[in-house]
Amino acid sequence: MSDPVLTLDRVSRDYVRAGRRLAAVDEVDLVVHRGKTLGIVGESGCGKSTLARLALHLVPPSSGRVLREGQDIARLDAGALRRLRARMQIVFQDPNASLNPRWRVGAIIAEPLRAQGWSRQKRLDRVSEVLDLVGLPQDAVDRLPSAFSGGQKQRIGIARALAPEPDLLICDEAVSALDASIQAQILNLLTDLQARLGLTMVFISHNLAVVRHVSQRVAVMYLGRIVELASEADLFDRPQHPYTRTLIAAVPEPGRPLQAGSVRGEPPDALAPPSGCHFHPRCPLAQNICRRISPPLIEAASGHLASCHFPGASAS
Amino acid sequence: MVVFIVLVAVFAHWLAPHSYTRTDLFMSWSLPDARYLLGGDAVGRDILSRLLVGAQVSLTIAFSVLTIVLIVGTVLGTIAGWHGGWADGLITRATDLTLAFPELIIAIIVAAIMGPGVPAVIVALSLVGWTGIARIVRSLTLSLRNEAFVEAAMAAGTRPAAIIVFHLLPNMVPALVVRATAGIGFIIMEEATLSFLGLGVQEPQPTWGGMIRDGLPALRTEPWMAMAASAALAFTIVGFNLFGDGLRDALDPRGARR
Amino acid sequence: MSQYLARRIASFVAMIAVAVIATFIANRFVPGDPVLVMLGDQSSNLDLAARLRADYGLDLPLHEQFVRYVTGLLRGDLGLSFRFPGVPVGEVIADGLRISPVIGLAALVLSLTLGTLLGAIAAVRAGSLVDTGLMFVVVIGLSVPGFVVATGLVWLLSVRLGWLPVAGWGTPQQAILPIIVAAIGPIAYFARLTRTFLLETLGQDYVRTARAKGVPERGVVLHHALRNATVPLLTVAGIMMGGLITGTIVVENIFNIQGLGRIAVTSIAARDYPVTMGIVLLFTLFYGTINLLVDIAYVLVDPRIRLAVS
Amino acid sequence: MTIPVDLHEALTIEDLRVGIGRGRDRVELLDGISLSLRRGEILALVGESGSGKSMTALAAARLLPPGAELGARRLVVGGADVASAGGAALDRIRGKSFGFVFQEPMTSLNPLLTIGEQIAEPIRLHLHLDRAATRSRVIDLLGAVGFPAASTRLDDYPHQLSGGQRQRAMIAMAIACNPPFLFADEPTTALDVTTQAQVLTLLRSLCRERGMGMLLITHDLGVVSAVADRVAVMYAGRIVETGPAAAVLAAPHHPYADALRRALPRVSAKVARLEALEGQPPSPRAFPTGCRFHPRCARATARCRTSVPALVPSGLRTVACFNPIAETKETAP
Repeated sequence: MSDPVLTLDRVSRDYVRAGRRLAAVDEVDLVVHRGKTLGIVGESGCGKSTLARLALHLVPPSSGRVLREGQDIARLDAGALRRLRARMQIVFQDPNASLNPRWRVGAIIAEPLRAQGWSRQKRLDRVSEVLDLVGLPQDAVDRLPSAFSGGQKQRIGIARALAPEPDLLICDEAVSALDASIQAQILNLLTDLQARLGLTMVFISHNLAVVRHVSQRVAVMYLGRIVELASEADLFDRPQHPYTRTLIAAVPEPGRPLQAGSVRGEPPDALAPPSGCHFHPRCPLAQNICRRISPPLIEAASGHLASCHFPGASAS
Repeated sequence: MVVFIVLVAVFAHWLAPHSYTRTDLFMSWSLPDARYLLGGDAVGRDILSRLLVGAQVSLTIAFSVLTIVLIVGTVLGTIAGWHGGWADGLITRATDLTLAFPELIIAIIVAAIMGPGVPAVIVALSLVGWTGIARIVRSLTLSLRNEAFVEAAMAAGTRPAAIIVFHLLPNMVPALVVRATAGIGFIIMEEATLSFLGLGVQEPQPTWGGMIRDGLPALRTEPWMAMAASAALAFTIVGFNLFGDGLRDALDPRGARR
Repeated sequence: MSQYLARRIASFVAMIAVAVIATFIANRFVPGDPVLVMLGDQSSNLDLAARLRADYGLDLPLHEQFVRYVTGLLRGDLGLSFRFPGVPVGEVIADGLRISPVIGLAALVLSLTLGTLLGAIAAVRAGSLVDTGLMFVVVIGLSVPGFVVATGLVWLLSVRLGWLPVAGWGTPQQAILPIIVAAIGPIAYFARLTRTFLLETLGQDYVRTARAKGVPERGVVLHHALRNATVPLLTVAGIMMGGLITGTIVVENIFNIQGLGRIAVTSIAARDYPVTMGIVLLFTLFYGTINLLVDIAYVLVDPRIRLAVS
Repeated sequence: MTIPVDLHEALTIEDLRVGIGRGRDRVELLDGISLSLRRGEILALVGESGSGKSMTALAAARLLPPGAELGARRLVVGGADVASAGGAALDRIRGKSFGFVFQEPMTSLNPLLTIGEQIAEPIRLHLHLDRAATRSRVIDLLGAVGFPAASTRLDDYPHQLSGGQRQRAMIAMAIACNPPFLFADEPTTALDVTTQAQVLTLLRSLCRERGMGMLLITHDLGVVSAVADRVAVMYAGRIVETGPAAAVLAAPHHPYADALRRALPRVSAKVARLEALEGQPPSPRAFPTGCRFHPRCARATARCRTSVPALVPSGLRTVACFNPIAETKETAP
């Protein structure tokens, strides 16, 4: 469990909406280990995309530290930060929006290399390499993104991310905009690339099945907080937090009856989160203590963290 | 149409059969004939020559104003949209305040302070026009900076200045070109209105607006000058507006339905 | 909502303040000494000069002049005319005050009703011959300045056919052409925007929902699309006032009507700055008030603003 | 013209075709779609983007955008013949004989009208109730779709509601006149997974209680299994397989349906590697000849490239394939 590539140390990010403070990410502690994939799952508005931007220092934290191999990113000077950017890259959700429609594919993929000051010849060589890597034809370089299908555009986005040889790749809903058959192609590509290149990945998605498929460890977020963190098998087969159980039960899947009975209400307004445990108004297990005290994220079973006063308890 | 107008304006002095200032009292309010193809004005100057040179005056003013507002509007709009914070507040408030005044009122104040003339027209129209460009550029900057490809560029380590120049500006060009073409028609129209009211271009420089004003009292007997200048003005503005519409449809398939 | 209105009122006040300062500057920092102009051939009469200077407050320090100007404005006193020494601006423009609002408001009503109607017809029949024809006329109306249209109409209706008087003010016949000319630009502008916004709302998902509920086409257009198109239309209705003011000033000059616009232009020529600036202030006040009313109407129409948490 | 109508029939689509453009620009989006549903039955129409599944629902509801041309041998929705109806007749059918639930509850509700007004609109148009009766019916409807304290939410505007509540309001509007049939076009795609489960459960129980037939458009096989009795799988403007939902999802006969199932990651178990279907769905401008799936199909033969396989009944299923995966005859459940 050593060699952390990325560490989040009590990281928060606030926004001000209509004069009120909104904690998009609320004191999150997280460690991402080398060569592994950490999945982050949660519903819309839970803060998972903000977490991705914090990890890459695209937005600075309001408090707390983001450490890259033990070094606080916020303390790096502009040059060091730019050099670090080469080593941490992101794949976005919407392949249409994340590629500048007026740039040719070659220039798009070479952009991070240009920012690092690579020579023209080295850029061309590297672009050709990564095109092979993601399974795109070499003649793609001279075409515009509009000439490609959604799945191919996502390959271009992956090629751009891989071009500067990063060791950390963050995928923010990277397959959510794709059709089922294309989604499987891209998921396979990502897992293959990880194995070949020894990448460390953070895979963010609202889709539980996709997160389970690619991740070794999984964190569940609810209203800016991590409520459960465990290995993929532990989390999905032995969930400790009632919210995680609710989420898993709500996923419709062929050959599995839908268990909607256990789900109550909708995620509350993030501007006015409930007191204590944010989940208590929807929780079948909620007691008085849940309304008053926010449960810490502690070990509920071996290597299995949950933020619940009654982890593992069942509703019946 | 537009090409024709621009060519006429550029070669106005060369095309004009007579000097636009030469008076010939024998030709006062003369009917169109072989010498003065469109007749003469009150002091016997060749209407055709004055019309042609008037095109040059109008377009010179229009393009000067356009250049000024494009530069000022783009720079301020980009700063407001990208920087945000107090710079945005200041610039947005300035545009709102300018827009809070009717165009002609601004022109009247400027004309009153500077005295009527070409410089006053250019200042007044620039003062009015920069807000439109600044608003568009600001909102384009705001929406573009939230585009995933701009975020991708930031993640790639591209410097902000490079992001603005290589990512934002190229994506603004179509909207700005469309706006600028439509703007020319608008500026010509405003200039003509000011000149018509006597607040714009002054004698002896010919201007369509002024020719229409001078022709108005004689409308009953000698409608040539007012009619010819009206036609030239309408032709030019319609031309630029249709050109702008065409450009918009060509550059933005989404807005093709007008 | 109250926050939204407070912001609007604040910007209205700011606008008036800027107008007051701008007109003060224009009045005081113009080239030439107004007293010398007023004196004319009596320029050697120093007593008269001193008296005029005192009447106009020009002998006071600048900040006192400003205070005097502002307090005067608050009482409705726009100062004294230069061209007619000793005559209050209010008297010079009194006739104009009776005429210009009539032209402006009549043109406003005409452009709102006719503009909406023509735009709605074009949008509902988008792509048809009616639409193409209407939009062609609209482009002409937008492109051709009011005074050009006026020139043509005067030549045709007054000179050639003799139906309407060429100029002047007082009879209903004399009012017809000026009002039409002042309204043409705004009608075209409003028709075009109505068409654009209506087409946009007609393409919205909730219009499809209305159709799926069995709402008849008339109800879809009037109740769902046009009502929703009113929201963006309102925002431009305020801006359109600028065009109406321009139109009013222009027609008064074409038809030689002694309204505010005509007086403003002759005053500029006569370097009568207090009168010019008084009129500028009045137009600004009118324009600002209309825009404030539009902002309030906006709140009434759109619940998303009305019910926004503040 | 009178058409014999089966009282239990909720939807009959026969040989539905939709195309846009003329001459060389002509594009056929739907090619001979036939479907039928009985009252109380839920049929899921599943496929990837561009397969024509939403187009099928819009065409059957006569809500196609201008420019799209529709042709059908028979189009009966909720007992009403919509193929020949036009203008006022169509307005009397929509909202009364069928309701329609759209994908985006935010944009599909009018932002300037309260949800009470919007739900009351079809009642006013079709049932001609007075004010008080309309109001109490709207309150009943809001209660039926699971609005807590319905009478206090009547005057809320859409922007004051959560995503799930908006979709509930949309459903209340669609069922306001108690129609025998409901179209639901991706009704839960814009919702979070926990809200989706609630809305799906609601839709299913409404169909059961009211004997309402429902055509559910979705891209999600999980949603199909959660609510549908039967399923129809679409690919490139054609239906390739129909049958009981559970049976088709468990063992599809058409290679495309099978590939779709295999490409899906599961939340209940982890597989080492997904069996991805290579290539991508064709554009309507360039549909392949013969079976439109043949370029991506592992079982394709020469015949698939040249001739179009018809939908052939096989037990309770129909399959349009020359080389289906299993030929076993099924027995009725």
